[in-house]
Amino acid sequence: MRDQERRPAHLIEAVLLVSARPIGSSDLRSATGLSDQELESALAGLRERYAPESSGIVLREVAGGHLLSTNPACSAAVERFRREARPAPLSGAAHEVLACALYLGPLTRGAVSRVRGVNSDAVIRSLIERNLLVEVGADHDAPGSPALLGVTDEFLAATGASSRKDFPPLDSLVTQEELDRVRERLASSGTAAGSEPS
Amino acid sequence: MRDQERRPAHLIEAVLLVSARPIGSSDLRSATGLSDQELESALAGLRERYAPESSGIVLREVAGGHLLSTNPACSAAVERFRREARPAPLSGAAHEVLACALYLGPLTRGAVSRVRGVNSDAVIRSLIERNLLVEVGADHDAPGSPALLGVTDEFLAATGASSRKDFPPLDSLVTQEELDRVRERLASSGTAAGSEPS
Amino acid sequence: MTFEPLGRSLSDFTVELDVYSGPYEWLLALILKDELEIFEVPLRELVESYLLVRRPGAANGLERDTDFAGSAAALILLKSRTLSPAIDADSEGIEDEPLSPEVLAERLTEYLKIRRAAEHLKDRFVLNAGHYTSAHTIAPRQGSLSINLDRVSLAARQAFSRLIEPPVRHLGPITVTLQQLAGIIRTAIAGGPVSYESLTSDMDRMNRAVAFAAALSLAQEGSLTLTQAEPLGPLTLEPSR
Repeated sequence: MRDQERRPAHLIEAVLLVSARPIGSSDLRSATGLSDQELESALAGLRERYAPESSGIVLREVAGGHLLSTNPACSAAVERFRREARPAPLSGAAHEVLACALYLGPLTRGAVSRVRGVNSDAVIRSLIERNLLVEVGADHDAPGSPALLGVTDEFLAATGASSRKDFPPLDSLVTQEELDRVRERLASSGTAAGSEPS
Repeated sequence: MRDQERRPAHLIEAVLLVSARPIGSSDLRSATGLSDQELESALAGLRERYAPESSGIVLREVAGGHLLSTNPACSAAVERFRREARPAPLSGAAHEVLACALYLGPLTRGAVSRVRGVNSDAVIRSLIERNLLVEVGADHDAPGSPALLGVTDEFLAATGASSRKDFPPLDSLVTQEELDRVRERLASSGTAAGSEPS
Repeated sequence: MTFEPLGRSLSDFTVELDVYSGPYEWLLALILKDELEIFEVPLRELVESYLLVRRPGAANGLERDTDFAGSAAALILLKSRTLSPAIDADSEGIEDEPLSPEVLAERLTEYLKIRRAAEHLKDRFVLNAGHYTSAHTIAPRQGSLSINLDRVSLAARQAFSRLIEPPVRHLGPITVTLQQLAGIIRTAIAGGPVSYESLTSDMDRMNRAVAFAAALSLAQEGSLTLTQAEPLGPLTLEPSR
């Protein structure tokens, strides 16, 4: 029985229970003293044990680590227990700002506003408040060294991404056809009329 | 699969994950909406799933409730993780709350929120948990005598400061006009202590 | 006729949209205060909801229709301006120069990509919602946290210099300063035609938006004429003859 108690998967389970943040493989290894191989095979077993189909607690690979969390299928019970409503969904503007930071960042507030064509300071502030956006440095080449914004690990966890590379490339999101349509529309509208006989 | 996802045991597991304190049967019932019988049979299944022989996470019956905790057989790994885990870095919001307590404190939760312009309760809660903020008294002039918050010695230690005097004076950071505005906000929150920044 | 009635006669008109549900006049306030992006408001649905509750036979029916038409027109104008990039001269780093069609096309292309990426993100957020983490966490080792002193100073500067606008979500009746801005416009055009750009050059984003609505309402009332030689070209306000 002692052997069973010390099974690699148990050590990992115990460590995962006490963290609300994703734990990277190297931290798991050094806490449990497991080898790479032991860790991998134990994690494979745990992925099954804590799969959404078979458990109210699920094992996720997010933000570069492993994290236990509740199964969304059970979220209503959790929210009732905590007497907490689910946080309000983000606005379209907030998604756009996050997309800027994810794909074009780190970038300044001014750069976000320039891309979106509207002042985005209020949205940025609320995203920083929600821990989805963070100041990661400063643009020292610009006057006043404005802060540079990037997405956080919480953002990765909230989108179920294991890393920034987990998102489709920006160019793949828009088809050439769509881009052509934009140009056409622009040409036929008054704005670009000067360059294009209508 | 939907049925399986909603299996009584899953709901209970999820709720147990988000509580660090034992949950009584009646609270479990009201959160999950399960009947007495369903609850009992689901708990019997979970006792097996989370038995010390078979899991690093164990289900315990303590203080009249149900609680998940780490298997004592895994405590060495948990302890190593605790020693090695780097604490989560503080967010921008957390820095602002600490700055409020440092420069304007002791002050109430309401006063912090008023100065920052956003509700800061969640940030304050996590800073208290992290031992960086502490309740140092109560504002007896305000209705309900809300607690007054100040920074801890741990905070000073974490910044490498030997005392508050190591921080730049407030008037070197903001203009008189800005300072007046902040004082106005403090005054309107009815905090006697906060209205006299030290 | 004054500007009082704008919105007031519509005080019982509530809307149910994906992005907002509640009184129409609060919706206007939220948009004007930048709390809600005009981009997200489906104007067509808005018009449809109004048509459902329209009361042509009521005593103030005409007034209601006029108010709604006026405010909806202002929203459409605002939305069209939002769609055209780089109009916000008052925000840092945003130039106010006219853009060449090539640059404009490039910007719109970039924006379109971001817009698509945002939609993708939205789906991912929805798909991943409802994951709550463990509450059984252990406190990290004492003394291992390091806080940067400069970062605290910076945070103090940010927290104490922030201009805080009163929250509008709890507002009862809205207090948009249409009337005040109408007064400013009346005074400005008393001496002759004025361009919208010069009139609003010193104003912040919100005041510009309100000035827009005020100018439209004045035009609707017949107090002034709005002329725009070309689409998206300069807008001129002149006293009605």
